[in-house]
Amino acid sequence: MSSDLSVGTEVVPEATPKRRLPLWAWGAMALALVLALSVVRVVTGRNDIASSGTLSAALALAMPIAFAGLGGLWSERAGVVNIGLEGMMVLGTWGGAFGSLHGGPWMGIVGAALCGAVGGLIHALATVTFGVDHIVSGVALNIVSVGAASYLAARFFGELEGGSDVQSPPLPQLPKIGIPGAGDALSAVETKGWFFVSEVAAILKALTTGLSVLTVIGLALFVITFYVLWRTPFGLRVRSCGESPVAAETLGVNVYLHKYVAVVISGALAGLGGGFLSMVATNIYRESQVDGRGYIGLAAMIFGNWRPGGLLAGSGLFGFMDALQLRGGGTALHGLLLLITMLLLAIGLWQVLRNGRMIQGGIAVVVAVVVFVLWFVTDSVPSDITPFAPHLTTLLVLAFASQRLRMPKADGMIYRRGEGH
Amino acid sequence: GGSDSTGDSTSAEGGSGSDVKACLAYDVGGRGDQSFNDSAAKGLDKAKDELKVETAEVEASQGENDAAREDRLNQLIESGCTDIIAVGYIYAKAVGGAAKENSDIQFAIIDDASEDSAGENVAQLTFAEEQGSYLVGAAAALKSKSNKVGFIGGVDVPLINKFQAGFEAGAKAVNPDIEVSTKYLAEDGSGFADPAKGQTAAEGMYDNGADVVYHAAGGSGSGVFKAAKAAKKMAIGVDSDQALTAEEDVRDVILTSMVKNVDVAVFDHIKAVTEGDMQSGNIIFDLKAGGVDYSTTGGKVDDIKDKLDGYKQEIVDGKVTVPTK
Amino acid sequence: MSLNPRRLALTLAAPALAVVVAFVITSLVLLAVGDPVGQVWSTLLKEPRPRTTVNIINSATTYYIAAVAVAIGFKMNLFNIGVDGQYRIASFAAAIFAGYGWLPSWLNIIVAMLVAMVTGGIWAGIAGWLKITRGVSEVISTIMLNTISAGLVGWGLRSWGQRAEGSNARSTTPIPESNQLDGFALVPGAANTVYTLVALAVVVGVLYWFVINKTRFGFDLRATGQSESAAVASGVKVKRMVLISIVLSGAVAGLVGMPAFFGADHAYGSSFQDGVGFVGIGVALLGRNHPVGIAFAALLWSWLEKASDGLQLEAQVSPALVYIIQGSILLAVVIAYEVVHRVERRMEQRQVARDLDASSVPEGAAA
Amino acid sequence: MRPFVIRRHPISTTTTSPTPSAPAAGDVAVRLEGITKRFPGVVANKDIAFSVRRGTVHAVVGENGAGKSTLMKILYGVQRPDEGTIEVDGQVVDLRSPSDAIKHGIGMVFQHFMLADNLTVLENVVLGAEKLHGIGGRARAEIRRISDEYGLGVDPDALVEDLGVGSRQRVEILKVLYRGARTIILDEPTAVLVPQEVDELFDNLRELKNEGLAVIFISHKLDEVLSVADAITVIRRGTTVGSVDDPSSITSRELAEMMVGSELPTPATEESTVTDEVVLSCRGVSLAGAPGTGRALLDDVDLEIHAGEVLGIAGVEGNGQAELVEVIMGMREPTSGQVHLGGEDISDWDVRRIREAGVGYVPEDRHRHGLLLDSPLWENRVLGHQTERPNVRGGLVDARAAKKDTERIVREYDVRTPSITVTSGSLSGGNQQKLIIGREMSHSPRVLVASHPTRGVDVGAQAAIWDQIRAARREGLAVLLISADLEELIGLSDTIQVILRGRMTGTFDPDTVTSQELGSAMTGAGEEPR
Ligand SMILES: Nc1ncnc2c1ncn2[C@@H]1O[C@H](COP(=O)(O)OP(=O)(O)OP(=O)(O)O)[C@@H](O)[C@H]1O
Ligand SMILES: Nc1ncnc2c1ncn2[C@@H]1O[C@H](COP(=O)(O)OP(=O)(O)OP(=O)(O)O)[C@@H](O)[C@H]1O
Ligand SMILES: [Mg+2]
Ligand SMILES: [Mg+2]
Repeated sequence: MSSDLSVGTEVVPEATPKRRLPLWAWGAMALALVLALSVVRVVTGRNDIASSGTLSAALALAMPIAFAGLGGLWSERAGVVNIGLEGMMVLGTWGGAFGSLHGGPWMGIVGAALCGAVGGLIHALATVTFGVDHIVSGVALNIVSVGAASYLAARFFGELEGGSDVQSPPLPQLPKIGIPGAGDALSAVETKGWFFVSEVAAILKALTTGLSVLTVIGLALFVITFYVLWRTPFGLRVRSCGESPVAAETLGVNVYLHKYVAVVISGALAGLGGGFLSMVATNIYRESQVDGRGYIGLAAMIFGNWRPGGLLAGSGLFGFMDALQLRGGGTALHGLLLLITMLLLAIGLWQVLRNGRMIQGGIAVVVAVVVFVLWFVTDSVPSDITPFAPHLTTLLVLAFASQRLRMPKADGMIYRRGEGH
Repeated sequence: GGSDSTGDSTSAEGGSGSDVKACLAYDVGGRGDQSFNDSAAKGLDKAKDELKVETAEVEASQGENDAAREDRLNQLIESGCTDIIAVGYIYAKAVGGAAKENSDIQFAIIDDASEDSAGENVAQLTFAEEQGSYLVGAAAALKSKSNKVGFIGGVDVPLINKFQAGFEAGAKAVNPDIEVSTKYLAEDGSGFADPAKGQTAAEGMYDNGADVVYHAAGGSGSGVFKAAKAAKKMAIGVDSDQALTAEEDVRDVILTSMVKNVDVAVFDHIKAVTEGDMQSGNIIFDLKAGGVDYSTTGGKVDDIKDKLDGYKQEIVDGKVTVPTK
Repeated sequence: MSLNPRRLALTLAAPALAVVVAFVITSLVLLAVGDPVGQVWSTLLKEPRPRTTVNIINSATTYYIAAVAVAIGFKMNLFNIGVDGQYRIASFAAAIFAGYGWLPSWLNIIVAMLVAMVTGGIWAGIAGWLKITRGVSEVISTIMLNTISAGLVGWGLRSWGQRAEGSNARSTTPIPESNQLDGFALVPGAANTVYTLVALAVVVGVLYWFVINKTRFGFDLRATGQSESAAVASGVKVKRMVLISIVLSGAVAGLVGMPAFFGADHAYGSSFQDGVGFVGIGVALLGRNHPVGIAFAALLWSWLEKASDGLQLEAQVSPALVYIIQGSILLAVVIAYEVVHRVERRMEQRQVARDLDASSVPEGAAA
Repeated sequence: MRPFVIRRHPISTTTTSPTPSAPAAGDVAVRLEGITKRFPGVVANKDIAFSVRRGTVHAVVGENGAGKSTLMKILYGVQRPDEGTIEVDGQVVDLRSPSDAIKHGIGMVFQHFMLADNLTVLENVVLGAEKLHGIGGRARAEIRRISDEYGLGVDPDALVEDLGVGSRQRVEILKVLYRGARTIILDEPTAVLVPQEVDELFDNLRELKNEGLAVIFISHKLDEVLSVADAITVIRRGTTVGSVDDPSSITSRELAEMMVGSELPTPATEESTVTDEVVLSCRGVSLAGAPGTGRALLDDVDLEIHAGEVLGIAGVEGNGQAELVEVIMGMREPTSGQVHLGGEDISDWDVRRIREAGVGYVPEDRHRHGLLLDSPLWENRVLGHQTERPNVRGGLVDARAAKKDTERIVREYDVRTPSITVTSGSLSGGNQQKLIIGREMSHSPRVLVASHPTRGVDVGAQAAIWDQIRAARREGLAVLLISADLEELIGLSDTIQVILRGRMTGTFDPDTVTSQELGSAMTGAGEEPR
């Protein structure tokens, strides 16, 4: 967010300029994570930590956040900070419900996207055409959207059988898909409790069975987003608007148009996130169902360093934490302390051995030891902190990672055509 | 505030009827929540039909304070209401305040019996949720094969704690070794409005071996039923007979419901008022009074009905006192 | 000097324009969905009853303080979305403290308010500290802190709260009788009273105006908000300013719950009003961060809100319509201000050029 | 008029129906007629006319603020002229946007680079021209081809962020070539380059010229202009004052006089007022660059300024001047070394304390560092002196006294404004600058740090500012003057030091030094003037 003060956010360049990690590095990290989860399971004996049930729930809880984050990605890559995601999601919940009720589940998807896009259009109008501060516009939009959805729900669902002012009747369901037969075979492996192998089976099972089509669409949209933004001329132009709109303008790029398109797409994606909540996560629209997920989506996007892969990881982390605390409560989260110990230890050793940073590495190792002791002397995380564990995690992760992040350079800046040369 | 508007109410229904105008003030959500508020609305509708009273309804908006609630009650008085029923303990202070200022108006509040709402002209309608929960707890334990059952509450507040306490006591009464896992969904009202959370929590319980889960989580409960359906296990409904009100495709997983007959309480109250009684003080709707009960729709508890009725009798007779915390 | 009446006219033009736009949008919405337009407006625009008037003033008091808290941040480009969490945790802390009643009446009240300010300030300070040391955007951190504060307060209520006999809700120990403020009977014919601590809002407003506009600190704050780079060059330590102003904002946010706490609730419990922080953002934007503007905005907001019961009873329209009106006023206002600001700037540049052309020899000719 | 001015407003005779598709060298590529452009309060261009031939490097010279950039932006379609016509290859064209200009074969390299740092070279180059060769392998090959053909040595997959200024410049040129531009505008391309890079650039330009392109080259640096240009147009105060067709017939001194005109109040050196008292000194000041770059921004800088002395710092932009100022003003702490004010070590003082101790500051970028554009003049008068009388009393801002004093500044420093309540953003640049100088002088500073005090300021205001600095110097002020304008440096300074790559590389006496000598010292080209 460049429109706000830049203190503390100066990029401290790395001693050795590190660029994007190669693909295999990501793969190795994912493998290491699975391995660590297996260790945690074996040591703690808590099978639910990475069971297919937990992972499925994590995926379902992550999707709305991922949609919102993807929306944020589009908008911020084009240089428009979008804190209005929350409002666009709210519009999407209503749109999804309205569409499903009147045209079937597929119309629900269209309705959610359309309603979100309307929110995006308003945000674009305010920020791009009128040059309103992006955060101000987003906050205002959130207030309007909550009101509009609430009013429209009262007006259109209040009279329906099974509906009320704050809730729609049950919505027709989107189909679920999966690879036939895979579920049983993988369950068989998972229940064996084999080190590592069972974890892999659990992951595969979560990814191949009982997926809502909207989940599949969402995952596909990640691939599509990556392709469009990083591999097509249009995407290049969108990104250039977020990096340096003035430069783009001097090359004949219609900056306003690209910003508009990106912000409207952003709205549509956030709307789909809302639609996911009303149509898939449950099958009714309920007031205040979004409950801050738009903001979490924004945080996930920042966590993901304004890139689709990182954003997916961020949403996944949040979904995972939420699934764990909802399903297993404090005892499940307790097992995570061990995981955190291992991660911190790994980071600490890496810092000391590879980068020679004694202090940072040392701190990480010390914290790891503290967490380990905590894990050892307690046997549950107090239920009082479980409900906000995901938020606390987000905050901590951002606190640790923020300075390594790099947002689009002109993100949040107000751009006027013909000014700024 | 003026309250003399009997002239209006008779002209409205064009019939004989009574000169009582009965009005409901809901918490956020209002009519149509398929739970608590709906149950109250049902009582009002019945009164309208059978007692021919005139009615009105208003609902609260998100995040308001006691003054706003009290103002709402006063607006109702101004629009001619003579019997005002506040649905939910959230109205306690508002009812207390409004009742003091309008001694000629009958008030009632559901789920609160505290000093805050007490008054000469206030009926405090409360329920022995722990007793009903005790019965469904017993049902759960009787039906459980895994000896694991679960309880999901919307928010960790004393009212919902009563459900949990009764449920646990009932289950333990049947099987002292039974394992009862408990989860509260959120810190704020969202715990009653987020079926996705209910579903995830219930899935966790089923995956960990529970085979019956009881929810006291309002609108989030529909997620619990979905989870039960997917896991091919059972769930217990709350407030109304959810085997009748839940979505059709999940009704078959509902073992029973802890019915809390808010409609009965509302109707009875209005009836008493139309008959000229001013009600005041705490009126407890317990098992004995038919205020709470377990439901039998679906026939899933037919085989254990005798046992359940036995427990019921013990409570009614006072042989068993169900804990509330 | 001829510029000033014009500037005033332009300043007033924006909100007026916004209200008109909101009126039109709302009417269109009503027409589109087939709700009775005439009846809605006549219900909304009816003069409020004395009791409601008192409630409007009381709510506006709360909103005013919240909006000032937000505005302190806005003045230097900080977005304190966390007022909600700050006042929640601060009200809880103050309620616990005041509940003990250790001090004599008035002293107890004042110290409880200090406790609220300190708690709110510290809670906001976390976001400030994360911003200046770790570069975490305060927008995200305050949002996360909102949820975390709800969790902590819920836990606090379970640990220290109590349940009155027969009640189904938990709350802190009510404050002693001597601490309960009865309020002023400002509105004739109303049985209820205006919060005594409406005076607090006035004090907060005056102090806000004074500090921002009259003090060196306020000058530094505004300078930082207008141009961070110019402020740095002028000797402002921006990091310190960020921390101080966000703590100040949090301290004021801590006071949000006080009028209702001492005037009506007397304890912190589940019926305590939440969401005021978000209203505060809207009100601050609407009032353009100006102490007087915010006062009008708070009254407008609260008046619309109180009109919603009437909508249900008299026009059978969902009370949520009010959110649409509030929202469209807000969006229209932020856009209108931007447009007006730009027009103003352009007009001024022209004016300066014209004045100089008329008055002087061409620049540079003297040399 | 001087004899070497060959023609005023040259009228080309070679407009014999050039085929637009294949214009030959020597044909007129671009002709501008009667171009006028007004901004609020300024006429940036007034009835400008000149033409550029193919196969030539055509230089446009003029002082800061003469209107060069504005003119080029008009030619590139970024801004639209209020009056006048543009012809490209003999056809009158209407350029509404850069795309139109690109379509007509015009490309521009801006004074301030127009590159997206976080994108690769390839992405920066193909942006907006994706239709030509796509954005993948073909584009990469094409970039390599162009790069090799003109010897630009650009790696298409490098991230722009990692490139030095010289490479960035070549990327900018590549962008233009990639689009097949036949007319290339370079707006002050050398301002940020070191000498080798300048030489390389000139080699590139000659290459382009030989290919039959028309190059418009803007610079203040006259010796550079003379070495590379085939024709020169001089702009003064927004209008063309003359053209030179044969640069070898003119010296840079003569060209400079033409640029500034006869009105130029030569900043004649007055008799010295330098005293023995050292007011400001830097001892061994170093400032490390970003880790990994391996280059210090400031390297062991020593300097001393006495009361009554103006110390001029000459150097090509980007050689550490800005950092030196930031260290002295306390915005950055030196990695090693000390800054002394009077007898005190101020290296670790903060900005406010330094300002309070009597250091006035005229920042390089008045919009970003000197003013609050949306605040009235009197608040801008307070800025930077928030702790001093008459602005404040105790912890409170004394608006009345500040306003009164602003009135005085407006009067004494001849700030042209209708009132002190208008926003500073509505004043013209020169008047903004006079306000800043007035403000800084009002607190009787012991030291004035002035960065480019007359940049973008018109001639009249420039003279006024010079007078103010001289007057203050007479009263014992020590001035650190940083300027790109060598005349200004020579005219005002008592001593001149040259800064090159963060190091002080030479000290000159302004009474004897010539611009040429300074120029070569600044570029590290050795003692031998060209
Ligand atoms: N967008 C604008 N709005 C108002 N005035 C402008 C604008 N752009 C340029 N000017 C003014 O027009 C005049 C010419 O500016 P221009 O940038 O063309 O000068 P220049 O010759 O390029 O100077 P330099 O050598 O400093 O780059 C200056 O007085 C400048 O202040
Ligand atoms: N935001 C603004 N508000 C008011 N006036 C502005 C603003 N931006 C530019 N101007 C006007 O434009 C003029 C010149 O701007 P510009 O940045 O082109 O300066 P310049 O003197 O050309 O500098 P440079 O030599 O760096 O090109 C200013 O003097 C001012 O009158
Ligand atoms: Mg220029
Ligand atoms: Mg310029």
